[in-house]
Amino acid sequence: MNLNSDDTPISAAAIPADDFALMRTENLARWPTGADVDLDEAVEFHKSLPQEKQLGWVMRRAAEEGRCLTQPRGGFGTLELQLELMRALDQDGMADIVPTTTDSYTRNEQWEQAATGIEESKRQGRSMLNGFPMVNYGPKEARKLIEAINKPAIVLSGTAMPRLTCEVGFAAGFSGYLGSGIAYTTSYTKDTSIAEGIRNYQYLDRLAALYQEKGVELHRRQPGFLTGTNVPPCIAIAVGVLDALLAAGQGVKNYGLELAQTLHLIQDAAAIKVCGELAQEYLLAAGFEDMFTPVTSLHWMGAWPQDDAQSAALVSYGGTLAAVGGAVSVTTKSTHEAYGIPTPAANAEGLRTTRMAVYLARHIRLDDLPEFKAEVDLLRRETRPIIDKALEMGDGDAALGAVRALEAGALDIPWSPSRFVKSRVMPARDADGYLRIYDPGDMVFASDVAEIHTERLKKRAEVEGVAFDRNLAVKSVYEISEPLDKLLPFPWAAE
Amino acid sequence: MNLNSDDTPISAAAIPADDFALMRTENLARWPTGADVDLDEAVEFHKSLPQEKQLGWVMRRAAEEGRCLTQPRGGFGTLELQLELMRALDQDGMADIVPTTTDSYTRNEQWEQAATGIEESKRQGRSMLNGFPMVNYGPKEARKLIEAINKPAIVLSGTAMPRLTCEVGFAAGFSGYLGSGIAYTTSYTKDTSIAEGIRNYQYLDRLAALYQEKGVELHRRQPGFLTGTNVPPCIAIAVGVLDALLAAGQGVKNYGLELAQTLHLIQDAAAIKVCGELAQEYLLAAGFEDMFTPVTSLHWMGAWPQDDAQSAALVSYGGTLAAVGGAVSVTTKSTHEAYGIPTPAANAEGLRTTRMAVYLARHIRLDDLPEFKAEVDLLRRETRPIIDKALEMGDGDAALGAVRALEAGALDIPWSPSRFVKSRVMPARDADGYLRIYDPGDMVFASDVAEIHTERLKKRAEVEGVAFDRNLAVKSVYEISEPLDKLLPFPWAAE
Amino acid sequence: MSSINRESITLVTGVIGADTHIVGNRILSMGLEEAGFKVVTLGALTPAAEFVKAAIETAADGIMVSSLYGQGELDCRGFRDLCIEAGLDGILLYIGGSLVVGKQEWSEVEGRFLGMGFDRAFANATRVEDVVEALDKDFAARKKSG
Amino acid sequence: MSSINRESITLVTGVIGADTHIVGNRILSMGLEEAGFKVVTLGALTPAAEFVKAAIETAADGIMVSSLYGQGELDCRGFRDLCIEAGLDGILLYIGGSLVVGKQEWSEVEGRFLGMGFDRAFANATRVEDVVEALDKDFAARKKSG
Ligand code: B12
Ligand code: B12
Repeated sequence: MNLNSDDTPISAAAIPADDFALMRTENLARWPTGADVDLDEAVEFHKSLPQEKQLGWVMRRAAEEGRCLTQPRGGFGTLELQLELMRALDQDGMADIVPTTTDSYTRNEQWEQAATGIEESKRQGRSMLNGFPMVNYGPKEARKLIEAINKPAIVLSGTAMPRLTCEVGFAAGFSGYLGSGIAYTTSYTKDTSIAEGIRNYQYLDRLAALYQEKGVELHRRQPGFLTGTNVPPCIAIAVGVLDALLAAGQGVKNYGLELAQTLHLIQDAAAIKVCGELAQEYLLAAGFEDMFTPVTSLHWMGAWPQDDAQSAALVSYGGTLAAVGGAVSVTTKSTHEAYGIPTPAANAEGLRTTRMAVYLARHIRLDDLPEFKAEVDLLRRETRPIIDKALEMGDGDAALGAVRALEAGALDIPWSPSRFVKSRVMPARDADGYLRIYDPGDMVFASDVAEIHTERLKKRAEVEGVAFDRNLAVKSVYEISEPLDKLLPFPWAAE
Repeated sequence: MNLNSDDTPISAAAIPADDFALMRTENLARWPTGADVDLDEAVEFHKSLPQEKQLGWVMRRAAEEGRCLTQPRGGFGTLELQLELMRALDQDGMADIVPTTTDSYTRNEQWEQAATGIEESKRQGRSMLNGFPMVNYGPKEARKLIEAINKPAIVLSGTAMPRLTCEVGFAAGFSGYLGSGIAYTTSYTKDTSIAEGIRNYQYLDRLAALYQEKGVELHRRQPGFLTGTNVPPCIAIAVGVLDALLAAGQGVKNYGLELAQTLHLIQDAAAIKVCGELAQEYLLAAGFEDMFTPVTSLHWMGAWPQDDAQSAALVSYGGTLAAVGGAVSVTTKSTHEAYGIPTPAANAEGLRTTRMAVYLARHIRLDDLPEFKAEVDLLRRETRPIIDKALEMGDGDAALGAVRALEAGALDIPWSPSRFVKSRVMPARDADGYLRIYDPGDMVFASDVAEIHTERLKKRAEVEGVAFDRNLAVKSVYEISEPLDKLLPFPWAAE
Repeated sequence: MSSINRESITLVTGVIGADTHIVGNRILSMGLEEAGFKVVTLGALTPAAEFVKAAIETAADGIMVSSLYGQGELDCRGFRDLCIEAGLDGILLYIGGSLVVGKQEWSEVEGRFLGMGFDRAFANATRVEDVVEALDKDFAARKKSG
Repeated sequence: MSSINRESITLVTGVIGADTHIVGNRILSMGLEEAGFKVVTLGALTPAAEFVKAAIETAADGIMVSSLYGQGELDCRGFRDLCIEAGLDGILLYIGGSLVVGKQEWSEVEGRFLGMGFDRAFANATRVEDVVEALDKDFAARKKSG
């Protein structure tokens, strides 16, 4: 893979067609099922699908009609189990978008081990893998998944190495693909350089653009949740915009942006609005005039409570937040989240609870609320400088800028496992339930903006009678997972 | 019971002490356990309870501290089952207020039949009554319920005939009592005259005032849900204010007002605000300067969906609505609502889901939202004329006014079983999810106000492409109970 | 369906016992009337005996009993016997609503009420269209057999 | 507790296998440091062999293994043997996190990991205080016995 080793200087420019053809040949040769990828046949297949099974079309229609679609996560280790799961999510869960999550071996391109996992799963009659080994099954087998459902399907594969999986997924007929160079590399890897992660996703984006050139509009999506742990909206949006610029650079036209919920009704609505706005602002400024960037809201990505009843409120509120915020889709969890991968039934229930919550709140908008407007304003003032700084550090190139900004900590991700991220920034929840930044690390905020964060968090420390220190951040990691008698005890209990 | 027969002219004036003493003697003689009611002993018992087990104190503190307390409903047919239930609600459900719902025989003063129900329940080992037969057990046995829990307890008894049950309940140590003359008579009876119902609750209020005179502040509460079926906030509030005036007339100082949720975030918040406001406005105007009137929000009181997952969203959203609206407490339901009386476990889960939802939304207020302000304004303009008209028809007397206004239909209740209520008013949900009035019957609204209702509902008919007729009201009764594939189908399903 | 004349059929509706849940019963009554049946509405809180009395007075062809509050099982015991005693031998008896206390298996609940002599029992998500369909079927069958 | 000197104790922390869940492990590391222990942090995605290597290099007294992603059961097999082979015979081994795939009975899960040679296993709601308490107890016991 000499065309994209760490020696090649990184840039946001499109991979030239010839180079890409070469890269594809090399890539597809890495595992036998690569030989089954036939781009032209796949293009025909995608074109033969009814529109409502094409996620690119579905996302555009949802945005036009003001819908909030539902989508779960889900993957099991064998085709049979995965078929059953996807049918359950489609029918019992009424998912508007049906997922296939890949297993961790596939994510790490350990296909030999995935093969063992399939065998073990078949032998034991239960899934021994935490997802579907897409590459091992190859495009022909995986296409059965597409044929089994009446909705569009998306590949979910948290990895910095999506190259072969995306070839197989698209060839199978998946019309959506989640993942991006900056977000996934900073949250799923330790030793992978940001540049390498970006390159891998440039491959994926370039492939999506190739389908686009051939008349198939696939939906690409950026996983805004990053480490899932109290990521302040300004950081999530900044990364989302940079990842979007990278995808645009490869020719992608239909690019979703995800945002993990902070669980604050106003902050989440503000984040959804500003995310869509700034994505368009920076894309336009970079000359990308026709990129469609719908925003998806994600159910709470931090630690969940052990109590199913408590978790039900998080599931339901997750629908409320997405609907009120005007997200085009919501990605759901279940009451089993604290324990482990949900059963198909629990997963479907999470979808239905969310769907009902969306129904109930579908008319509510906060746009004219002064507190909302203030938060929107603050968020814009937080986010633009982060993006501007990164672009500046990259001499206008988003890829180079992202690498350098992360290295310097000018762009930082809380709780990241990556060696290439400073991860000094420390978020915490303030007294009004907003996610704020306790310690910006090396990120630079305007002094009045920084002042707001500090003041709000000091207020919390004061209200709770605790020290204004790092423990605020640690407590905020635990908070939502705490049992109710700690969160909201009977206020006047006898001693 | 000559002192309070239908011949006595009805009035909102306080029952004179002597008359009341006589009435009490007659009343207590109606069933053997009446002899066990010892007011002075009961007063001492209430005084001996820690403050946090006295609902009058707890409601005041909650209002001061801006809390939203949780309270379920619940009653089983034997003391043993009821003890177990209340402990579960207190401990597993973390209820801040623990209920005892009475059974329907008790509500109808059919104590012989209740006795059979107890026997049958014991024999079958499951509750054959839909609540706890408070009068049959009497104050001594019922006190065991108070001793079993660490929270204040409230009697819930949907009836127009609370006289003996309230004597027993207060004597047992219950510090809260739900029910009122107008609300319950119009929603729970067919042949009971409004005057008779009012008189019965004047007895109850007078009894509460007697405790107050002796230094025990009990919490009385008005059941604002009425028929529970799409009651527009203006009607619920008008009845609440009239009932509050009646209670104030007897000397009650601590009087809660309930409001059933419309399930519209903005309309419910507006209703909670206007309810508290108008109650104080009319009480002050009538010279009652120190009545405490906290507002309680009730989980959806209309028909529930059959699907537990869908119901979970109603439970959770019910907590959200109460918290955002600033209610002092929320009365909860469970995912079993469509099926029947919930098990203690399901009831406790409903409480916990609600509590978590309250926690998540505790910081959100909509007061500055223009749409909220407009709804508050509209609601005031709807409600004041209803109350003014009733008071006018009663020559300034709330009791007389209520009777006459209901008779004339100037005050009307949708879906009422009562012969004494016109029940011609027909509410329906508009295109934005607000509960509006399709047919006002004989109620008179200002023409601009009426115009708004009609216009909004016409808009819905237009949007849905259906006729602007009574079916809008019928559909609105079913709506929330409909399965999801009807409420929110995948929008672009294949034909 | 074509074979029966709904206008010639009188149905008595009401909510049995101490039950105030009138909403579903009223919607049912409205719907049956709209479908063309003659409907005699007794409303909420109707004792069993009143159903029978009204049925005799109006020469009714069927009685539509609603019960929602969970105590219907007690209220409905002996209902068929009351009808027979009053000479209403062949009268069609339907029951619908939330028939028992709590969440129970529907097939069992249904069996219990059929055992009490009801011709059909309906769970609480029942829509009026389905009731009309069942009535048409049952009256058509009676016409043939009778 | 008073009998042990936390500053003299070195603990190696890390997340085993292909697991990126670093949050709990980092909070744990921060908390152990604050409590006074010497902590060597290996971070996420750490192969079993690296734990052992680091423990040798730093003459560690204990290894604190985190596993969240459900495949810990596979990753941890033979961990104690690796330690013994490397001459770390008596080293204290703790494991914590979401140790298995899905919702399983904790006592069974715990048994499985103790069976693999871990001295203690901790479920995912564990707070740092409780870990510190257990460490103090275990090291105090070792001091006495050793
Ligand atoms: C609204 C409501 C009320 C209102 C009733 C207002 C009124 N006057 O009508 C109020 C708030 C006053 C109320 C009071 C009570 N309620 Co209530 N109520 C409900 C609720 C939420 C909806 C009922 C409703 O209106 N549904 C909408 C209509 C359109 O549907 P429907 O009634 O089922 O009718 C349809 C079908 O069933 C069918 N149908 C009905 N009757 C018949 C008859 C025939 C022959 C046929 C063929 C079909 C048929 O057609 C109808 C139209 O489609 C239900 C729970 C639920 N379902 O969500 C509880 C529920 C029925 N109530 C219940 C209880 C216990 C009570 C109380 C005892 C509560 C209390 N503890 O205070 C009191 C009863 C007092 C009394 N003496 O009756 C329980 C019954 C428990 C059980 N069966 O195990 C329920 C199930 C709630 C619960 N889970 O606890 N209630
Ligand atoms: C945040 C999170 C993520 C973040 C992680 C960010 C990061 N880099 O750290 C992101 C979004 C990236 C992520 C990814 C994935 N996740 Co994840 N994630 C979570 C989540 C929601 C919270 C975990 C957390 O941070 N908790 C908070 C910390 C403070 O608690 P903790 O980790 O439990 O640690 C405490 C204790 O356990 C204890 N402890 C921890 N380690 C040790 C060690 C010792 C020795 C001791 C004594 C104590 C101890 O002390 C800590 C501090 O109190 C959990 C579910 C949940 N719990 O709610 C799922 C969860 C752990 N994830 C899961 C899965 C499956 C994955 C993915 C495979 C998902 C996917 N399908 O894409 C990937 C994993 C990729 C990989 N290769 O690892 C599953 C695991 C399934 C299982 N065990 O059956 C869970 C349970 C969710 C679920 N229900 O499916 N995840």
